[in-house]
This record gives sequence, structure tokens and C-alpha cells, in this order.
Amino acid sequence: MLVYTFKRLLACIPTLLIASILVFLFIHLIPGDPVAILLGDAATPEDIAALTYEMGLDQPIWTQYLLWLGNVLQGDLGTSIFFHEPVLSVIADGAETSILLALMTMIWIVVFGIPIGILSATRHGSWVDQITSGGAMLFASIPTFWLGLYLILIFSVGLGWFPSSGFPSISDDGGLLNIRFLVLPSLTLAAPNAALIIRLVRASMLDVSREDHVRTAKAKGLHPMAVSLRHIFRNALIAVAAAFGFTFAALVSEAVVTETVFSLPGIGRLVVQSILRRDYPVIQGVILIIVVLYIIINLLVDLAYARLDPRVSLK
Amino acid sequence: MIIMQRVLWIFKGRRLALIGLFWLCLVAVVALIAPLLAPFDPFEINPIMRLSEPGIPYLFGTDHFGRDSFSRSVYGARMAIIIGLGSVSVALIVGGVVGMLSAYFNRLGHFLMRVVDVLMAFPALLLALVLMTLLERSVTNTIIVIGIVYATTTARILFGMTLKLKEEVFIDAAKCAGAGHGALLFRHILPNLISPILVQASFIFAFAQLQAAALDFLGLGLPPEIPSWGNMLSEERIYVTRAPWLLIFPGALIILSVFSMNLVGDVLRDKVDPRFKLDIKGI
Amino acid sequence: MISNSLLEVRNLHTHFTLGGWLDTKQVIRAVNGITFHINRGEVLSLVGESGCGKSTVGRTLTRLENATSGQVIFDGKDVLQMPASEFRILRRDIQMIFQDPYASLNPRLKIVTTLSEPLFCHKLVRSRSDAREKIADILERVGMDRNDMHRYPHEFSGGQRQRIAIARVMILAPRLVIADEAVSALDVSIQAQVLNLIKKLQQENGMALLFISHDLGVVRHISDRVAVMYQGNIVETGTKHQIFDEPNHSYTKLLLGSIPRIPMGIYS
Amino acid sequence: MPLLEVKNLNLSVLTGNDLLPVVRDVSFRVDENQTLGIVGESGCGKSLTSLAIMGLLGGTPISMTSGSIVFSGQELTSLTNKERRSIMGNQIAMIFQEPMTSLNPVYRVGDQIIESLRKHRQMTKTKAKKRAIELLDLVKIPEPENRVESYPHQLSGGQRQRVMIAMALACDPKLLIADEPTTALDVTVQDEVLALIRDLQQRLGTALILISHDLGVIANTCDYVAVMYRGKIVEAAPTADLFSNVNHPYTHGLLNSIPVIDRDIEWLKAIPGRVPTINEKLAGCAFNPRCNIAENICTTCDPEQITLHDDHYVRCHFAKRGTND
Repeated sequence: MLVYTFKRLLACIPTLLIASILVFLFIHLIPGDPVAILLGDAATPEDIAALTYEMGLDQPIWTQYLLWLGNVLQGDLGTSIFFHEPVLSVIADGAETSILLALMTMIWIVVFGIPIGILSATRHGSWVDQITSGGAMLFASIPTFWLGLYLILIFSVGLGWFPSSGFPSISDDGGLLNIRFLVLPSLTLAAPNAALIIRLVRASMLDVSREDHVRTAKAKGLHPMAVSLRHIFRNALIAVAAAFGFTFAALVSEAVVTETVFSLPGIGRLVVQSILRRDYPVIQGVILIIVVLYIIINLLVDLAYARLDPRVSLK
Repeated sequence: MIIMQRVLWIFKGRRLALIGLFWLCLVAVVALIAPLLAPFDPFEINPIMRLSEPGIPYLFGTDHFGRDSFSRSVYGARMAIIIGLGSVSVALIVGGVVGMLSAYFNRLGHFLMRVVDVLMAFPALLLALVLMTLLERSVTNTIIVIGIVYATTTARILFGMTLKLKEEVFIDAAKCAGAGHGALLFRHILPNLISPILVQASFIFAFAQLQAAALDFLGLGLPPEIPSWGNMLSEERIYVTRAPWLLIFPGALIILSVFSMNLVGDVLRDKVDPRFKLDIKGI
Repeated sequence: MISNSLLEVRNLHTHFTLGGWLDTKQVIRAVNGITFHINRGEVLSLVGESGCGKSTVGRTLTRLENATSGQVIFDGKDVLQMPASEFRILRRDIQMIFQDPYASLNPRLKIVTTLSEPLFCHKLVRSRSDAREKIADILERVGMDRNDMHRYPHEFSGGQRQRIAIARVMILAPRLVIADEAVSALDVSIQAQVLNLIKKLQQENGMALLFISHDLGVVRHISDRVAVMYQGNIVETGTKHQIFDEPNHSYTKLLLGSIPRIPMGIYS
Repeated sequence: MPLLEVKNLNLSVLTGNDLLPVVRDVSFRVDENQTLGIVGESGCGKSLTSLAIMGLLGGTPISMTSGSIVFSGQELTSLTNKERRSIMGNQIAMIFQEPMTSLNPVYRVGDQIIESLRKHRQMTKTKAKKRAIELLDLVKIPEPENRVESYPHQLSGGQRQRVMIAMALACDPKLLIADEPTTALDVTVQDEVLALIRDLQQRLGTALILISHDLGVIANTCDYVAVMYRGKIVEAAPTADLFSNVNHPYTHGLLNSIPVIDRDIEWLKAIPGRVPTINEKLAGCAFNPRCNIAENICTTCDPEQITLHDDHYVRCHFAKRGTND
């Protein structure tokens, strides 16, 4: 297991390198002089010349990449044009909101997605299945922002149960109770992703239920519930875990929209605002961090996979 | 007639999906004859009549410029079909070529799929947003960007399916019969991939609608004056309390169309070769 | 003796490497140094249990797998050394019948397309009507109807599909046919028909046949000579009667002793 | 009293709107300690019959349209699901064809054996595990204390089938159904597994239904043989009697089709034609299109079962006349 983990870690390196090259090239793909772009509209020609020298932009592109990579590895992601602050600290400001939002969303996804998925699969073909799996598909068909707007309209404007926008830090007044600001956003974000998990759990369970070993389990005279949970679901979990990386990517995409709808001071909204402000260093920084996060999550998924499926780990 | 029978056979026992298919056909027809159906010019501004309620003559009411929401919705159907078909084509052509060739030619494939894997590490909407910052807001660019985003998934899927087909005995048999690369790819592999590709296309079509709407909403999709359902939602969202109908109609149109497409895709997936069922990324 | 042999395999190795650097590397010696020959018009059977490497031998001879080392001389030419373009021409003479008749025919192609492919690839016909004539001929020879060419594989049963697969091979009039478990997937009553057909075609055409099988009964029925494979090696070679009536190697004896026999004594 | 008596069993498969018969009018019985072999080609309905006895047709498009299955004096078809489950894996156990896929890949072998013990014998975990090790020893798996902790993919095909047998024998069933238990195995392994089944069957006194397409396997293991063709039992007799006194032209053709290893035959006498698919409707005797002694009556009238002498039954219009060999 340890050797497997180590080797799997090593395998990430080429992926990380290719990703970093793509992220690095991003600035160079923007039409115009990268230095002028980095400094923004207010830059004087002297500033530009100085930064060009400082960043080594007069050097060949490979040297530039290595310089940039060196800086990134030391935690220097550049300076925001808009905030005039290091990119890393700008991103760190949004981290609390985004992480809490993600955690809460994950809870909804697991709490709703898995039981409903199991229910749908075990009642395959019945009206329960038609409603749950059809409903899941409907929820996956709703634009995130539309759902968010109507949740605001109903639960904040109409019923006044939850605040409609913003998120004060949990270290501010109100403490942990500030979590209530995240209820609607996390539900909005969870809806399409939970729907995805419901469909996935259902599909993989139906798939596993056709395998020979399920017949063996039935032939033992086990209760249908034991067959469903202990045998079918346990095997379906392998496929569900494998799709988790995919869910993460979907989550990030929809977080961008959700944070904008609910005006949450998170990383997602930061991206959108930075794009509108043409704050390229921040965009570049966020993308880099998300990609690295994605690769780490996929690594964890692979390790979890190896634990779930003895055929992988015990080679 | 034969086509009708075949459709009815495929959709047997799936009434909801059949309704979905009907809805999609309706959207397509509306898109085709939009100028005949729209009672007003979708671009015509009429400040006096702004934010009027649904009724006669403004079936869906008017927006904050006083433009007829129904006419804009009708033209929006046209946009939905154009964005859908356009991005599906880009995704299938780019992704299809990359995926199939990568699977067929091992060495090239190894490198290309590595790059595709890395691109898949960029969440779809984020990748689209970043690409859109490099490009101007326009219909073509939106299509290209969404198409490229889904080209990565398509490439992955086709890579997997082609690899499976390559292991098939009939491929070995064709090689023994003397078939060359061209014959293997186009006579033996591609025809077996057509139906799973079509199923995948239907899901991409649905995803593309949501993606385009999200881009519109963030102000990074189609130019704001273009009548698309996403733009209508985006433009009128601040009036959601004063004129909720302005968000109900285009929202419902998007949901119905995406839902219908997903339903149809789901039915088609059930008819696809079971080998490829798990490869298809859909809902 | 040597001049009479059509195919000579000398010290052939085919190894597979499993797992890259992410997994423990494993070398599987599927074929581990085997030597045998087939004479013109002779039926040689390669018999052994699953995993013994017999199928890999067939796949290596047709270059569906890459040999690790060794020589395969077909009619004086080294098959493994020749460039791919040259081997494509030689494929006409070395043909293969596969085990699973449900998998060996492309489900999207009509029989006529599948059967024309070898004709056009080897430029044996000038026109489509020429091809159709040949296809009709061969279909009748394998016991099918000439109009079957306009149908798709799913319209046929397993036995019929295997006849079509045989037609695809025989249409090229090859000098060597490799039959890899060609009747193993068929029901007993159909297996007998197809076995008779292969035997008949072999005798009519005088082609050499490398018959790969795990079924000793079938092997006895069809072969002139038999080679017994065990774990990548040939442990015993001999004429049919030597192998079945006076086996030498202990593995051959074990194999023969394991077959459940039908009390035919009582029956006949 | 027979241990198991199946009477006029009819099974149908639902395809589209049609209910097509797949097993028709099948009757047989198994006494305690007896071995019954059911032989036939693919699609003849032999496996479906066994699934119907086990009660494993739920969730498939196949349903039982009529018939009765009496086990130890109990009519199985009238039991509730719960009562049926208390018999499955307990008094009737089954071994399946594919040892590679019939075990759950994510659980240890021991845990899978324990399951039925905990369910039917209410054993504690430690006690059940001790029994699991005994069972592995019984099926001659070396080092059972270690093997009980193995995952299925760490075992060879033969060993997995032994584990399947151990699992089936866990609760000392009165009847064991083995559906093509050795088809996926090599001949040498098949020989060992069959020897094991025979040995255990005699030592434990379990009745056995062995289903196979291989007449050789059946001939060497069973006391009584039933030959099935397209959903019907066409001939049934004690093993020795069947082979010395073949009556049905299908049994005859089947025997002639097998290439044997101890004799040279120039041309096999194959049965002409092909096995009809379930969609084909056949009038009269189902075998008539392939039969070499068929006459007019065979195309119009389905033959009744004829008793030749004790325990030898045939469904053929010309049964007593014999066949033209």
C-alpha cells in the first residue's frame, strides 16, 4: 500500500508539469504585451521596462517558465493588479467561504444522493424509482443560478428564513451561526451534484445487480436488503468513488455561479470579478490552485479506490 | 413511416421521454420559423410598455426595455439550437479525432491523452470562462469555447471505446483478411462507434445549454443584445421581485429543453451496445 | 523432410510485460522457446490447457502479437523479419479462424462486405460482380445459401457464423490455416458439423492446418500429428497414434486420463 | 417419498408482449442420496429449470406459468418469499458455472462462507469462522487457515470452484444443484473437482442435480440422466440403461456427434440443421426438422411421454421401434 501510494504520488508529477505549463502560457496567450497586461492600464513605460527586466521577459520562454515555476514553488503567485496585494493572500481571503461552502455541499450530496440512489435502484422500475430518478434528472437540468434566484425569492424574500446574500466570517459576530448564510447557497450547489450522484449510484447498482456473484448471494437465502446493501451497493461504491473527481470539477464550476448569485466572498466570485477586472495574475493563481487541488483529489480518489477494491491494492 | 415506427419502438414504455422528444422537435420547428411566429421585433425597444405583465398582446410580458419577451423567447429557441448543434459538432470533431487516433496509434495517443487528462483537470465552466477572457463575446466564440470544453470529455470517452473495439476479435480477423489502417478505422471501428457517439452528443447538447446559460449569466457568453434564454435571465434578474414572470418563462424553456434532451439521451443510452454504456458521460 | 515442410518455427519466444513502473513489473513467458514444423497439407494440432500459450503461438504466427525472439520460416521466408507491407501480402497464405463466432464478424457489416474485404485487399477480383460470384461459390461450399450474403451476422446462429468465418478464410485459398479453438464455442451437435466441414475443406484444398484446441477428442478426430503444450513449452510431439495410444510424457498421460469417458462400450 | 419432485414445470420468457415457453412440461424426481444429471445443449432450458427450483427467477423476464415443485413434502411454489429464503442456501444449495465471477470480489473468501452460516445457523462470528476453515479443509484447499483470509482474485479457477462448493455445503444441504460446475475449468482441474463432488456427495449423503452439456461428465457422475431438447425432457433413464438402450433420435445423434479419444472415426455423424431459437414456433415434435426418422406424424403431433420399462421414459413416436443406426 505504501509503495503504491508513493508510486501514485510520483505519477502526479508529469501531470502537474503539463498543467503548470498550460497555466503559465495563459498569460502569454492574451493578445498584447504580457507586462502591460500584468501591470494594468495605469502603468508607465518605465514600469513596464522595469518589470520586463525583473520578470526576465527578455529571456527565452523556457527560462521564463522556470523562473515562474521557481516563484510559484516558493508561494509567490505574483501581485494582483486590482488589489495591489500578493495573489496568494487575495485567494486566501476567499478560502474560508469556499471551503465551508464546499463542506456543507458535500454533506447534502452524501445525505441526499446516496440513500435516494439506493432507494431508486432497489425499487427499480417502480413509481418510487420513476419519481426519484426522474426527479434527479430534472434537478440536473436546472441552471444553477436560476435555482439560486428562486430559492432566494422563496426562502429569503418570501419566508425570510435565511439571509439572501453575503457571508460574514465565522470568526466575526454570530460565530458558527453565520453558517446560516450558507444554507441556501449550499443547497443550490448540492442540487445538481446530488442529482448526479443519485443517477450514478442507481446506474452502478443496477449494473452490479446483473453480476454473477449477486446471484450467489441470493442463492444463500439472504434478505433482499442484505443483498442490496452488503453485496450490490458495496461493489457499486467502487464506481461511485471513481466518479468523485468528476463531481469535484462540476462542483467548482457551479460554485463560480453560486457564489456570484449569493454574493459570497469566495474564490468562485473572485474568479468572475477578476475576469471582469482583467486581473490576470489572480485568474492565473486561482486556476493553478484549482488544478493542483483537482490533481490532489484525484490522487485521494485513487487511494480510496485501492482500499475499496482489493483487486487494485493487493497486486 | 419506417422512421416513425422505429422511434416508437425505441421509446416504447418511456412516455415522458417521448413527450421530451416531441418538445425538442417543437423547439426545432420554432427555431426554423422564428420570424413567422414572433409577433414583435425581438430587438425593438419600447420604454412605455416596459415590464408589462403577461397577457395580450405581450404573451410573456415585456422586459425592462419594453421588448416583447415572447418574441425574444422564440428567437431564443433559434439560439439554443445553434449553440447546441454548434458546440456538439466542435466537441465531436475535435474530441472524436483526438480520441480515436490516440487509441489507434499507441505512441501518439499516450502523449495526447496525457494532455487531455490535464485539460480535464480544469473544471468545465472555469475553462470556458478563461477561454472567453481571451476571446471576444460572440456567438461563434461561445460555440467554440463550449465545444472545446466538451471536446476533452469526448476525446476521453472515444479513446476508451476505441481501445475496447481494438481488442475485438473482428478487428483481428479484419487484419488477417489484409485490411489496412484506413479500412480498420473507417470500415470496422467508426461504424460501431456511431450510436454511442450520438448518445453522447445528446448529453453534450443538454450540458451545452446549461453551460451557455451560465456564461450568459456571468456576462461572458453571448453579446447582451442577442436574444437567448440565458441572456434574458441574466438581464432581468434584478427585476426578479418586481416581474418574476420575466425569469419564469425563459427559465422554464431552458429546463424543459435540457430535461427533454437528457430524457431522450437516457432512452437512447439503454439501446446502445452494453459494452459502451458505462463509457458514456451523461446524467 | 525439411524441404517438405511449409512452416518451420524455431525457438520461438513470445513474452508479455505486465504493469509499468506504477505496478510491479511482471514478465509472462506465454511462449517460451518452442520449435515445430508443419508439412504441406498436414494437420498439426496444438493441444493444452488454458494459459499454456497455445493461442499465443497462433497469434504470433499471424503477427497479431509480436514475437520476442525466434524464427518463423514460411515457405523459405522469415515471417517475423519481413516488413509489415510485405507481410500483408503474405497474409493471403496464412489465415486464421477464431474461437468465438459471435465476436469474429463485424456486427455492422453485411456478410457480402465482410467476405469481399479479403478479395479486394489482395486484389483477387476486378469488380464487385466478380466478388459476388466468388462469394456465392464459397458460401455454397461451406453449406450456406448464396443469398445469405445480403444479411447481417446477427441473423445467423453460432454454427452458421462459424461457417461464414470459415468462408472468409477459404475464399483466399490459403496454404496454411490456423484454427484457434475454432469449434470450442459451439454446441456438440453443431461442433460435429463444423468439424466435418473443416476436415472436408482441408482434404479438398490440400492446405496445411494448425489446429489449436483444448479438446482431446476433437484433436484426435482431425489431426495427423499432435504437439502437447504445457506452460509455454511443447512437452511432446508425435503422430496421432503415438500421442493417444502410447503417450510418453507424464503430462500427456495426465491429460488423457482426465477426460471423462462415455461408456461407449455399452452403447455400441 | 422422493426428496424433490418436479411436476409439469412450465417456464416462459417475456419478450416484448409475447410469452414464449422455454421449459415445457418438465417432470422428474430426485431421491435422497441420488444423483440426477440433466444434459442438453445451450438454450434447452436446463439451467432455467434449476433456477426455478432454487427460486432465483425473480427479477428476470422468466416466470413460472404452471407446475409444482415439492421438496421434502413441501410445495415450494406456495411458500412466502421469507419461507423460501430459509430453504435457499440451507436445505437446497447451488453451485454456479463461472467460478471467476460467482464470488463477490470485494469480500474475503471466509466472510462469504460465513454469511449463510450466520443467516441459517445463527452462529457467532468466531464459531462460523472455525466452521469455514473446516469446510475449506473438506474441499481440500491447502492451508485453509490462511486461505480463509484470501480474496477471490488471489485464488485459481479450480480453487474458487472449491470455495463455491464449500459455501454451498456450509449448512449441510439435503440437495445440491450444480449448474455446469466444471465447464469453465481445464480438463485436469475438472477431473479433480468432479472427483471431489462425487466423494463429498457419497460421504455426506447429499442428493445432487448435475447440469451439464457434457455427456461424459454426466455419465461418470450420475445415477440417472435426463436429456433435454428445447425445453422438454426427451429421454430419461438410469445412466447405464440410457447408454445401453438409447431410444430417442436426439440422444442418439448427440452420442454420435461426440468425437471420442479412444477410437478413430473418419466422419462424425452430426445432427443436421441447427438448434431452433425460442422465437421459432414448431408444430409437432420440436426435434422433427433435424430428425432422421421423422415422418408425417412428427410434424403435426407432439409425442407424449412413453414409459419403455422401469424408469426409462422417451418422448418419440417411434420409441419402441428403435432407431435406424
